[in-house]
Amino acid sequence: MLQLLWTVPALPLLGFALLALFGRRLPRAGVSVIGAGSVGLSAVASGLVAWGYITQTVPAAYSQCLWTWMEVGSLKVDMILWLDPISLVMILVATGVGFLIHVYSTEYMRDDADYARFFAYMNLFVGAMVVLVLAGSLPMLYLGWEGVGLCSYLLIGFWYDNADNARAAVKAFLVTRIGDIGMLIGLFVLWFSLGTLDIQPLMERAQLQWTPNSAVAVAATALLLCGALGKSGQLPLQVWLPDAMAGPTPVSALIHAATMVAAGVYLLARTHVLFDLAPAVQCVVAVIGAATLLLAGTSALAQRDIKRALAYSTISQLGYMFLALGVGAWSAALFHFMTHAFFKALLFMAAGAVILAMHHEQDMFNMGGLRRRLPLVFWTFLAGAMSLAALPLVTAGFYSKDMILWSVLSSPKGGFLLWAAGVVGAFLTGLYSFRIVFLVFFGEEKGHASAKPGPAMMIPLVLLAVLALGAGFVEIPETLGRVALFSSFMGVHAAEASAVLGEGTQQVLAALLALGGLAAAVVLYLLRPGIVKAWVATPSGAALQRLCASGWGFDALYGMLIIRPVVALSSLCRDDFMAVVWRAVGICAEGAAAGLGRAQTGRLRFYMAGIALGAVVVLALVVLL
Amino acid sequence: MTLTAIILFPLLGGVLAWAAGWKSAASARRIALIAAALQCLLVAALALRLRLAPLAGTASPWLAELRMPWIPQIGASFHLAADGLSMAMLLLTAFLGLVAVLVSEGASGRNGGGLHLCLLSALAAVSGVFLAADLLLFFVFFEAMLVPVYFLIILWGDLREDRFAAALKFFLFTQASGLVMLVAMLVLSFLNARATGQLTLDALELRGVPLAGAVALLLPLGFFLAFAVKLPMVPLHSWQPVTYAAIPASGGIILSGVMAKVGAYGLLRFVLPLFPAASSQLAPWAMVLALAGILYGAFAAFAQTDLRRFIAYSSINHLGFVVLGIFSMNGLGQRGAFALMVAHGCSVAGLFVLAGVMERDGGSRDMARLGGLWAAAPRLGAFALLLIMATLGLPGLANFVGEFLVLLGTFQASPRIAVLAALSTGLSAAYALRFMQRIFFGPRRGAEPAADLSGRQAVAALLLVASLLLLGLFPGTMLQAVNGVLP
Amino acid sequence: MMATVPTEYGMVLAAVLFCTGLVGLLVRRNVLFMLMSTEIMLNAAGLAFVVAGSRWHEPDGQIMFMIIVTMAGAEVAVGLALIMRFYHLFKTLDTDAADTLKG
Amino acid sequence: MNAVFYIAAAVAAVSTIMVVSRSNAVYSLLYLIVSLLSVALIFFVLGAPFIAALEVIIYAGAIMVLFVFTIMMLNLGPQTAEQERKWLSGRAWAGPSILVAILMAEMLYVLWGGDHQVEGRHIVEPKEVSVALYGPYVMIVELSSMLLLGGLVAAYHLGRRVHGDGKEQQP
Repeated sequence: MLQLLWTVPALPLLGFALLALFGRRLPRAGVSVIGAGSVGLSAVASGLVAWGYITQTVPAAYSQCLWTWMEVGSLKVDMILWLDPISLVMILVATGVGFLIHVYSTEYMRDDADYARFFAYMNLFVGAMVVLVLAGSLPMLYLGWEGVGLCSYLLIGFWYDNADNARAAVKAFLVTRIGDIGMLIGLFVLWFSLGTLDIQPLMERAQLQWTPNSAVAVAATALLLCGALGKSGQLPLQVWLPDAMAGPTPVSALIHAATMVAAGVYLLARTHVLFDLAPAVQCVVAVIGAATLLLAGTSALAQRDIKRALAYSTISQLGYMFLALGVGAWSAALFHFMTHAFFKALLFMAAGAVILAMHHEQDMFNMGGLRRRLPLVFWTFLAGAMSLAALPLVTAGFYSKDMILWSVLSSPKGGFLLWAAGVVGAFLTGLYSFRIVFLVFFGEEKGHASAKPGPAMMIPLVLLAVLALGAGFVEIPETLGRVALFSSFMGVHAAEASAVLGEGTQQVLAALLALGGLAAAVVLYLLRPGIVKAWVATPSGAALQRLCASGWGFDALYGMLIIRPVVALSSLCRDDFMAVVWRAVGICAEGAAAGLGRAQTGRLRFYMAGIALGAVVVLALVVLL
Repeated sequence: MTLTAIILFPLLGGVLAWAAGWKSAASARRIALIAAALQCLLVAALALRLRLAPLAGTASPWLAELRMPWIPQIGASFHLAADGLSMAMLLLTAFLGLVAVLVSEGASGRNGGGLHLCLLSALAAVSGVFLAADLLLFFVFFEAMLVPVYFLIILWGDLREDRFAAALKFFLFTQASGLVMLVAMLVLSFLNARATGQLTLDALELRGVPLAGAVALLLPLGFFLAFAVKLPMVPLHSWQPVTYAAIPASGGIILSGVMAKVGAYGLLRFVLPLFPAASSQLAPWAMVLALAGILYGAFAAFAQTDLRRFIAYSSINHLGFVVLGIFSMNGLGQRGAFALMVAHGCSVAGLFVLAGVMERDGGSRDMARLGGLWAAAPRLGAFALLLIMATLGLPGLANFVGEFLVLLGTFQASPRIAVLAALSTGLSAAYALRFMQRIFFGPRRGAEPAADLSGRQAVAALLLVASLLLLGLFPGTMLQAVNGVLP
Repeated sequence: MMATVPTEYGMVLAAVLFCTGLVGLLVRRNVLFMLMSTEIMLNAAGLAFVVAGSRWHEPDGQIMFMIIVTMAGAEVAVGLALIMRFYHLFKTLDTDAADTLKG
Repeated sequence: MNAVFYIAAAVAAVSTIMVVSRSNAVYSLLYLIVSLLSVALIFFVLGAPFIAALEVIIYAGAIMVLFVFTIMMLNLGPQTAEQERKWLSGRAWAGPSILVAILMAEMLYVLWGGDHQVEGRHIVEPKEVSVALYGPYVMIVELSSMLLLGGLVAAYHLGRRVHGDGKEQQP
């Protein structure tokens, strides 16, 4: 079974190749079959691989070397696939959720003129993501890494005739590219420090050769972190993610749930050994995660566009994952990634169903009362929102978020302040998730919702709703009757923990705050909507609302600090100021020509005189020397 | 004998095409196409044969060579020789020659036979450059490259540009720097004769001539100047944008794809082996210059609105990486530079194919007047997208292999420069995406060309795409080709 | 019947003739006179050759003179034809009238 | 015979000066013939009789006749002579005279740089000349014939009359 590993990335890539070459000549049904089918087959293949992995007699990581990519001297970069619990979970989620999104897209994109192109990009996206997570060497990981960046660029700008979409796409690519450059430099540091770029030998050598918090360890991990920050939309590179909503909704689901943004989390989890050797950087990771989750949580509260609100919620949830990674609880981060993939895909796809029904209306304030028109969409969206808000006991989000919060509190690398930020974030999460629910599905009907979504859209929604609620039961904390399927699969064993609060206490506190968020949402957006309206009408409220809505003004800041100088410099170079030197040479030559040209009088006698003078001079030289 | 054939064959094809051009442009094109394709096969066959059976058991670094007396009075011989590096460059030359003939504007009414004669004789001259193992012979081919390009510009160039000024600028820059190189060659040969009593211009025998004082720096600088102009390196680049703007697209493929690489090839073939000590002394300065070129090209490319000038400045940006790799003075960087030469040859040729398609039937190349072209020409759009991704160094495409190795090698030599160069790839992403956005995305503006890739152009595009992908994913053969040549 | 003047005197005469011709060439504006001055100078050069040949008892000087005469013949033929053309074109023989080469 | 040389030299110098200073072309031409004849005499006393004959026949004869023809064809009237006189002002003479005087001085300086010796001269026979001419110098003879041919063709071509419409016609 494990030998099938290469088909997991190969199938979506094959689908991409077929669609790219022949997509325009295929009928829509054919495109759907190839597009969704290739990812479906890939999901099946990952399932088989997972089965093969679990039923191994001796559990061991499995690697499959495809070919040697680059070989120069001692540098040998292989195209090598590496399967271990981390990558197994990642490919299962990427292909599984990816498949559901593809199925959903067959209906969502039904009327689009560029149907084949859309599926080609989507297949490439999944393929690149699978390459990324299965990569056994960092350059190959970088290949997938940039591949998903490319696909996000293509898909965000899918409706290219609107210049804003294209601009958002470029922004996404460039912002993540900045992080990627850091990561690339990180690869160089690793290569010169450890002499290899294959991930497993890298870990082993690092443990042998690096001393904790040594300069090279800090530099290498900090540079890797740059890449992760860019891809996962963390501070200070989070600005691209809200704008990435310009793409079709299934794309948002794919980017936010199964593929792109998970890459950063995956990278940090994959290289957690290195980060363990650089506690200073880990601390930075945790602080960034905490700051991001608060900032994005507040921003999410001020959005009008349903997709932007969900986008900020993604940033916020990724903040949780980074918080977990920062305290070394990478399995908790992966667990939250998994549950988040389910409920966020669900939320986006349900939001897509709403948007489609509302004729591409995305402003939540123009929606309302849709729970009667679209009951099934409402119930599934509610399931997703509950999981996002981590309502206790019944949702998957609760278990994963609880695992993070408890590790933050109990880990020696964590601490009360980080935990407090996480808990405040939990309150905010409850508030903004149910704000969306209430604005969209409750209240009076404002727009005119049309046809209900068909089975191709609804079946993935229902499946994901089940997962969003039930996937958490693979890992249940001790206080609620210990189940540790996930962490034991990851090979992590709970360490002795000591904290200011007991585990049970902190669970109750976190749950209460999440419920508090829900309650606040009920009050503010369902029962007394006037309070918010009145507050926003005050000057300070309006200013704060504007600040939050703009994502704390990072766009303007970067526009001033980075974009403007670059544009100014480039307009300076536009007319090639260095060529002036050569132009000056030309001008000198022309001047000399003009001066000597005066001697060209056209008068024969003048020329004769010149000859005579020349004779005089030459003879004088002969005579005198 | 095969080596001579490689040089003479395209010339013969060119003359035949020219002769046929008096009857009909179409037959001239056909003959030229056949000649270019056969040239490809010829070079490929030779490469295969050399790979299978290199010269048996000699100390010679050449895989194949041909030596005949030429001008014994000054020690010049007609010495052609091929090693892995030159075979790779020959393959690139023949391949891009085929692409150039595939997309040549032969049917546009201005004597198509002559155009093909120029294209193919340029190919012959470049092939000679890559094969010459004698300095004077190298110089002759080096200068011979100018002539066809000059005529390509003034006779078949873009009528909207000042073709004569462009051709003159191109000629003056390359000619003047070439003469400096000639002087350096002769001085080197003279010094060698004084030291050993043997008059020779052979590139191998001149290695290790004892040099001292100012000459030890001036001679390599003389060579360096000629190659830096050819590449071109900032600040010797000012001929390039005007030339790229004026030259017909097919000529541009040869000029940018292959001739610019002659500069880098010359650095690798002559400057480094002939002057090892001076090279390592000059390397830091050359790297700084290269970095300046990288940044300058990136910024300037970002601000261009003219398609051709964009290509020119992005080339300056990329060739900066090549120089950076060469002067990192280690195997990683130099191999990366070599890979990048090949990759950039393919990608820039693609950009010229793109430019040729856009300008066909008088289409505009002013990016400010273009937009939304994807809807009209999706195949062209996909082709451009791939080229743009290659330009910005997407892994999986050929340029990444080169850039990665160059940066790795540079990091070994000077981490600071490597970091700055790596940061500039962000800029190259910015200008590349801006290019894509301006031409293919956004609303339509009405200045777009009417048609998508035609049959021949599509074939050329497919060839380039395939080569970029293959070299990007399986660069092994390419990197092994230079194993004996570079450290 | 031979003169025994020093070679230098012959040379001086050649120089005097040459310089007179040169003055004429520089002073005159009429192209006809300029052509005549040219003839004087050629003749002076021939004289110098013959004097030198006589000094060294060699026939070469005389051969040179014959070359010069040949050349002068050709030159005058072409020159006079040009003068005719010139006159038709400009209706004058003033060389200063023909300054279209002025830079 | 030395006296003959000096007298002929004086005549040559004076008549040459007259050539360049006359305003009437025909007068100048006559003085030029005088100058050529006196140079021919000098050739004769210097022991080059063949050359002296050539000088008279070709130079003073053939070439000067060409000049005469030209002057006749141009049909220059008295107003031309008047024009010439105007051009020959003192100022026009000043610059060239100074320049040439310097040149003359330099030439004399060079001439007197060597040793002064009067040697016996002897005649270089036409036979010697002919032997040399058709021996080592045969190439030059060929070249001269080419030159003459060229001159012939050029003169023929240039001498054709051009009409107002720019088309050429046989003379």
